[in-house]
Amino acid sequence: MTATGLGDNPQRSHAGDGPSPAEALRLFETMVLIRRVEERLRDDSAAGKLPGAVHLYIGEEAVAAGVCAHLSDRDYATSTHRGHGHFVAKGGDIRTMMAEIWAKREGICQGMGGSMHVADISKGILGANGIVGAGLSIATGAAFGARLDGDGKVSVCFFGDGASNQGALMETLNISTLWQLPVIFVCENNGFSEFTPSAEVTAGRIADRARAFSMPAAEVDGNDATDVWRAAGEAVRRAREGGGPSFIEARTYRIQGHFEAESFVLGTGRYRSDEEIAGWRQDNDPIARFRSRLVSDGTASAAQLDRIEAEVLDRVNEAVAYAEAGQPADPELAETLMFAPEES
Amino acid sequence: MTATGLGDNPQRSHAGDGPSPAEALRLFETMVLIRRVEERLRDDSAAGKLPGAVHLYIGEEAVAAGVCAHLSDRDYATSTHRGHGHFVAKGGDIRTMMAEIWAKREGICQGMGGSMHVADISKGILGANGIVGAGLSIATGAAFGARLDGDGKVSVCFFGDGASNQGALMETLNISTLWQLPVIFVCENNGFSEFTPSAEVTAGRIADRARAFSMPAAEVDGNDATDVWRAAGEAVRRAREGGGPSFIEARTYRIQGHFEAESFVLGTGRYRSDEEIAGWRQDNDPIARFRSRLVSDGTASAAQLDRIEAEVLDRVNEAVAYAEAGQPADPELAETLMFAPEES
Amino acid sequence: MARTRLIQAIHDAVVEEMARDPKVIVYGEDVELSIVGDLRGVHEQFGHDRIRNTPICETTLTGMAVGLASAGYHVVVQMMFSNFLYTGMDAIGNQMSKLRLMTGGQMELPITIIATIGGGSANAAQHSDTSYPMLMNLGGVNVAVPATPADAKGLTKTAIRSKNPCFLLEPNGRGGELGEVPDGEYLVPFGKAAVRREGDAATVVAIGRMLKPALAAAAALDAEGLRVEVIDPRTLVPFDEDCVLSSVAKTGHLVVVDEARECCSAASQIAAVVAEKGFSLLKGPIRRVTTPNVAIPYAPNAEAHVIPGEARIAAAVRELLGRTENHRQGVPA
Amino acid sequence: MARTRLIQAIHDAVVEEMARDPKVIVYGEDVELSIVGDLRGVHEQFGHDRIRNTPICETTLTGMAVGLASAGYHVVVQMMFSNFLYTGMDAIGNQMSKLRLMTGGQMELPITIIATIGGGSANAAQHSDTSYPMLMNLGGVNVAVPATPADAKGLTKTAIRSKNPCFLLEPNGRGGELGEVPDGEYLVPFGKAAVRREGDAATVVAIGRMLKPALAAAAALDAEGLRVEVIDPRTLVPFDEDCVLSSVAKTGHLVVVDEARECCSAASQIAAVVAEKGFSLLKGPIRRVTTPNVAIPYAPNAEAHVIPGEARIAAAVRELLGRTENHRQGVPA
Ligand SMILES: Cc1ncc(C[n+]2csc(CCOP(=O)(O)OP(=O)(O)O)c2C)c(N)n1
Ligand SMILES: Cc1ncc(C[n+]2csc(CCOP(=O)(O)OP(=O)(O)O)c2C)c(N)n1
Ligand SMILES: [Mg+2]
Ligand SMILES: [Mg+2]
Repeated sequence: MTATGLGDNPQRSHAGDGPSPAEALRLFETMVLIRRVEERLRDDSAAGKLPGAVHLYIGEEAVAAGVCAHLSDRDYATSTHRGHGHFVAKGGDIRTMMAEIWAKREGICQGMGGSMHVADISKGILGANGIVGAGLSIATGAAFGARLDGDGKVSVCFFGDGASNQGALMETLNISTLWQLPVIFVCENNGFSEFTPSAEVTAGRIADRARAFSMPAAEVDGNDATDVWRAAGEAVRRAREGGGPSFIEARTYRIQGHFEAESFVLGTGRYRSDEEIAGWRQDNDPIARFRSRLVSDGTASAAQLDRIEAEVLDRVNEAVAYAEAGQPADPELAETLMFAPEES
Repeated sequence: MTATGLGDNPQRSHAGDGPSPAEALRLFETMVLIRRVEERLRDDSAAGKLPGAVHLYIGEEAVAAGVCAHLSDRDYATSTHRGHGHFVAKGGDIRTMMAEIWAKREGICQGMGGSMHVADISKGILGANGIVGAGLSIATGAAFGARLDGDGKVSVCFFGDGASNQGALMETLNISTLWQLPVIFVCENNGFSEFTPSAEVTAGRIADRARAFSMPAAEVDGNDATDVWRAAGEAVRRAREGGGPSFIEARTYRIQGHFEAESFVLGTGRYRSDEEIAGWRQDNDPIARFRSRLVSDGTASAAQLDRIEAEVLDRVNEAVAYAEAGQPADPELAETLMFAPEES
Repeated sequence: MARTRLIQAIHDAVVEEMARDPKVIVYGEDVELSIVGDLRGVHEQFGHDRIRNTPICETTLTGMAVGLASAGYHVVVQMMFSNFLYTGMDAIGNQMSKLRLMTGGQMELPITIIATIGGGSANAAQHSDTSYPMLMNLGGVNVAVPATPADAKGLTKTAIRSKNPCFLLEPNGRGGELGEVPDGEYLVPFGKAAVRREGDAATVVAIGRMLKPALAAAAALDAEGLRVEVIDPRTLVPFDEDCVLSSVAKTGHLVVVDEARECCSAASQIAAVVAEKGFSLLKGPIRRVTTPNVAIPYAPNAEAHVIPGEARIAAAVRELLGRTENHRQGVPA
Repeated sequence: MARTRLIQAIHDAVVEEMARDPKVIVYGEDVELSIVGDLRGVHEQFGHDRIRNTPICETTLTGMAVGLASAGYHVVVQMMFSNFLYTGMDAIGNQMSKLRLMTGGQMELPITIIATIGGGSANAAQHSDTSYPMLMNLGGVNVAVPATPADAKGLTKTAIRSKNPCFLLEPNGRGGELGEVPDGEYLVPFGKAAVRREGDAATVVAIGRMLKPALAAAAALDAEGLRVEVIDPRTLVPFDEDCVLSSVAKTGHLVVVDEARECCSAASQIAAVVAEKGFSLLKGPIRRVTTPNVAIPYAPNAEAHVIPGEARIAAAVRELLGRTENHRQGVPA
């Protein structure tokens, strides 16, 4: 874990129960679904089939999956430029997501947003966002709405270690504490902001920033799906019960480059070693770890899990076929879609 | 201290020596000078003689005086909308400051800035500032310059409890820690942001925000000049020696309204009781407290201190006379002064 | 009809809309007692869930509005001085003006942001900007600039009922001015200018705080035999091009008065629209009377020098029509 | 002369200025390896005190520049995409553009901010803005918009030697384009436009990324017998009014091509200046070819539709000169 620059072992957030077998299988399926989506996007991007940049979530799947397992469509989530995983885990449709990234009319945003901005408001997915840190205040605002509604909804903000240096973090920690808003701050500490190692630009322990507001803050192994699941479960429960905001720092690692054009852009530039990446890939893959635990503790057989993986791959292939067959975006849409039609 | 919303007694920052007798007398003089300046501005504002709004520092003098006692003209300081005290304590000339507030050509900013923007770059006074929290990054940038110069200069940022909720605070705590910048963050917690009590808008202990970065942070009685002086001395020494940034939260109380038009603006609106103000004025006046300590510990006689007070009052009267006799600002100056002339 | 102060008109509009729609939520720094004064006392009627003081953190205030609006509320944010829009600019420039398109029309963002614009009170450069050009260029937000209490009320109500981000920019220092406000439900539509004075010699478009000196200039010019038509656009986005173009069709001359700095001002925008769509109507150059490209100085004499006033407006019209000041003196007042 | 990429030209300018003046300090997010690529490797030459990766905190990056400049340094901040200027807008709008006047001329603020502008790369709305109108309206900052590698170098060097805040806005997606850059010390003055192509039928002012399609349109129109003059303003603040006005004196027609959104765009500003100072020179309306008032869409076809390109520019010129497309087909290519 040295690459995260945080050194010591994350403390366990909670000793409570893990997911039930059914929940565990859903968690596994979600992680695999994200992985297959991202691998396909990686390949299609390399093949030049996607118009814009894609920022992939490979290796970080346990975070989105473990947190969103506790959410329903009524709950809100804000995401980042690296947002496919959150979209998928929060229940977004991978066909319309793929169509969006392919810039098609059938895209969830009609091709107007693209990879960095997949959103499905009907599912509470308030959007991937191209502005680092922007989700913090949006999630807090949605949490304010949830509190006003008073019906136990919660709002989750996913953001990176890099984003945690935006002052918006402190501002939203402050206001959500004061107003006891049902918001869960999930910092995905994947070791890097673009090509800069976290330790170079992030002082102290990120979770301490929340503790300064006496906000409950857990530091978890973000590659351990169960660990994330537990910490998130506790935070979501607290928020639903009116107990206010919580903070989770999930320590993980970005396996892919910052974005898929990275090696082209970087040329000979280097900011981490191939061994470091290989180490994480081999020893700390969140899906492999979870899979072997499921098998070893008897939750599922290898064959069962293979079947899930195969099904998931079919769904991804189908989604890509759907996207590929879609219509090009309406080029004139922007001129009519900027403003919502007013009543009367 | 209930009005600050922070409840418990501030902890003493350091048990080291207090100021020498000569230093103590200068401290006293500075505080009295600020008080007389502010009282005169209060009266001239009430009499309708000043064009713009004035935000007064009465009751908070020990903070500026105690901190700036450790600074020389080479050091930098940024200030707030409530900036006369910092200007005076940092060695600014009260004649040109008064002329500025009177909108005169002789003003330190030629009448272009006014009360909220008094600045004297030659004295390292980088300016009072009308944007709450803006000084945080400016002071940090100046500290970066000081570190590059490598000659032991420091930079002080004065800001309010209200400003401590601007995200810029966390951003500058982070970067100054990472880069070990010689900056001292001085939070003047005077209990209010405009008409809002601090506790309503400020969660947790403000100094804890710095502690989250392992930054040395002291909470001092801001109405005890010696206490402030000690904590600032330690912080300035650390910064000069390359020990990086420090944080001081000075708890004090704003005796005057947010600005001098407050009672006109507020009408019947109330956000604190007259008794609360009277209590602070009577029992906790930083000047009265310091004065009686000077007399009781034999540093000075009452007559000596009276003489200082009388001299100071003369200087203030003289400064106002200077301002009043000044020329109106050049109305066309703005059109020529926006850009510095380029070389060649 | 009742004579009402401008800030009271905004207050009444907000109170009426809060009463009409429980989804209207108001917040801002110190908004309960409120230095600006437009929302004073509203919290006593509606309580802290509906209107609330916030910490000082403009970045979050504008950003939260996006989230709260996404959650189905109509958000009213009082930002005090429009200079603080710079501080909260991220969510304005990158989020609320863009997200509806970016989500393919999924998001509705009923957000009303209230702030004051303009100088004239010796508040100096950091409290005196007229910042609508920056907002107008974003493409995704409406901008209203009421100049009278009636419009302040009617435009505020329209903004709060809108499904889109709207900026309601109050004229700084004019909050106490009185004007007739129609009784009962009163809405002013966006995109409809008001002809404040009719005339045929020249068209003067005067924005927000500039209406008052423009009307004074028109009165002075009237005494010289020049009848100018004074148009108050009331909203800059959407903008009533037809009203201005048909006035220019009548007068052949256009002066645009704008307190914003000259470069990329609303005045420049309006001039460009007329130079493009109304060129054949013009008998002479389009004159803009604006604040020069400077920070607003503190000293009242310097401030008065840079902010357009009656004299500069009248001079621009005279110059356009080939009249000299001497000429003026020849006319009995 | 050497054929050089645009980002390399900026790189060379920064390196030369850093070598010349030890007070030049560079910082920015991820600036050492640098996604934009213009400053890649500079840290190897100058070390971490002179060029340094910062945390992601635009508010502080622009604000620190004010403090560091006050401490006697020339600060170069690389902000990547100009959309992030919104995030760091407070110190731009409230501090660096105002403090020199506000301190009565005491402060000198030698700050150069580098960012990319414009779309065309399917980066979608939050990475494609052309945000100079907002900067131009501030009144206190210079704005340079190099369109060629030579200008990129020469304007960057001038910016870094300036005593005032300067924005150096690189054309997004054009960093790899090659052009001749004069050897040795090469500075391009601010406020001097370049006539990129001479002609007498119409004046086309094309800003930044728009130069390329404007030149392509000019070539196409040439084949139809229309010689248009293409002007590259190079800096928008200061702006070379004389160059444009004397061209319009020759051609009588003006088209302004601007990738910024139409409302309060640089195009509107230039149109307003000419409608005011060059009205008598005009034989017809001033046409602006701009991005409509929309957020930039992601889909490349939709993006191409809203961003001005060769076809729209050529059509605007033809329309202005009363030529039809049919007319064009009559002309042998
Ligand atoms: C306001 C803003 N500043 C800078 C960027 C450029 N940028 C995009 S992603 C990124 C790094 C983000 O790091 P982190 O938050 O850790 O997320 P990660 O990419 O590691 O998932 C940066 C600097 C941006 N998109 N928005
Ligand atoms: C960015 C910004 N937001 C809001 C304001 C309006 N305002 C001026 S002073 C003030 C309260 C500041 O409180 P604090 O920082 O505690 O300083 P104090 O007045 O108590 O000295 C506010 C909200 C401002 N000037 N700038
Ligand atoms: Mg990261
Ligand atoms: Mg305070």
